[in-house]
Amino acid sequence: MIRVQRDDFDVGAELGRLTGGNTAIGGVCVFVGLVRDMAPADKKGADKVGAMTLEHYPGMTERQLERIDREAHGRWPLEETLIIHRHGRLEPGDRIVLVAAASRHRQAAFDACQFLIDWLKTQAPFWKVEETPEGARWVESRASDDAAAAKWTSTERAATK
Amino acid sequence: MIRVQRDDFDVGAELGRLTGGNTAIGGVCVFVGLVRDMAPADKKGADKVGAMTLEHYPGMTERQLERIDREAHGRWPLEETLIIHRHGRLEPGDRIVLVAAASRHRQAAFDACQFLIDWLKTQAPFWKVEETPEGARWVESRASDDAAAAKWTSTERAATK
Amino acid sequence: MKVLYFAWLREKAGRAEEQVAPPGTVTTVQALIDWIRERGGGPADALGDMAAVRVAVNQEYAMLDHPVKPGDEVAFFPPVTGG
Amino acid sequence: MKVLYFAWLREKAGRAEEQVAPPGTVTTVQALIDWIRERGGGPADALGDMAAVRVAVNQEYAMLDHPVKPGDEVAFFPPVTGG
Repeated sequence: MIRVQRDDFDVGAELGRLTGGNTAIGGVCVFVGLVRDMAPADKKGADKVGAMTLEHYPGMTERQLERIDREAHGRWPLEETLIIHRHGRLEPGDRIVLVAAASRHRQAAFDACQFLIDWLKTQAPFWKVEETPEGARWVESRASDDAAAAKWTSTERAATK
Repeated sequence: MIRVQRDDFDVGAELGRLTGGNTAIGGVCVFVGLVRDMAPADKKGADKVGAMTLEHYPGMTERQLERIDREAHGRWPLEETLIIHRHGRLEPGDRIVLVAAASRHRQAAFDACQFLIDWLKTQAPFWKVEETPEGARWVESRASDDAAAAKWTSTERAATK
Repeated sequence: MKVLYFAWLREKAGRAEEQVAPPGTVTTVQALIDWIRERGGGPADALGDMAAVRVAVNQEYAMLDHPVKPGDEVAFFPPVTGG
Repeated sequence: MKVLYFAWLREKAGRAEEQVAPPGTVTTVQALIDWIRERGGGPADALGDMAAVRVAVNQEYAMLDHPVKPGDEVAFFPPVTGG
């Protein structure tokens, strides 16, 4: 299941709903992404430096998340999955994203969860703009995220060569 | 932090406490193990087949969990970790264990979380006895768990050879 | 044809979206980009360096040789930074 | 010396723990096991096949050649199945 929303979410309640009543589940792996404080360590107090706003592409976001979710179910024996991604203005410490994969087997839950966040990071159309002392700054994509996502396609690449 | 307890735990509240106030955290990876229903699929209703009891070795349990926790902090740049393990009688769907690792970096959170559960599974002195229609049955350890834990020692082995 | 701009491309383009009616010879993403560049203004600036731009046609990622036609929704945006 | 048994070893031994005072020649885990076996009864049955038994001395995993002395806590149990 996927959800794109402004509001915060309750991790415990979401997981309870996800796994409740399905006693075939042996484990659930969850990743929760938080807004990290990018402000210099010497800046403290109520400055609220480090807040950010997440813009997204309504319609395409849901479409890409659904696609990633389907792909995970095709690759691993999963009982349940959940992707929640927030948009709008967020402050340091706020939850941004939750991905969860529940399976009979621990390893499938871990692998699928990591796949979901790795792919979401490079495929889902979200953009972060940070509030800095020098003004708004669009966050640049990271090569490490591309590399993390690419590891999931290396087997297919090898297979088609 | 580690905890061994009979009582259930609230995943959302635990994670909130774990990451609250530390805005250096970029993500937290969590694994929650649940009691899987081992009863045949044709058995339904109030039979409560599949319940189990977790026995442990008080004192050694805490000592081994502390050791695993320290080891994770030595291997990865972690901001916070949490291990909660229940004992006593549990029914299908009940939470057994929670391991969580919070870090600036997603990959460290995932790797440490998987390390924690892999090692816990082979090092923490817990034993499951299942209630089956044929009576109590001690769960046997699985070779796959040993293999999962062994992968974390392979680099040291190679280094010392 | 509907064209969308996101993140800093939106700021550079000076608009979030626009309805465009390029000539019938514009049948690919690349041809659409060339047409927008010739037209000039903010959108031309936004698409100045395609190395940093991703394209979606009808909400699916697309390459520069992907076909476009009247009624399509074409979006330009930087590499994504969600999660 | 305190000896503990867990899980099915506890059931087979017929006890969860016992205080034992083996002779001074019992200075290793292996020697303690041999002494328990000679003594007979449930604990001897529990330690019949050490292939399925793990040992801890003072709450740390130990090998069969690990030293034991009066006052130590020695535990015997099957491979763990928690998590």
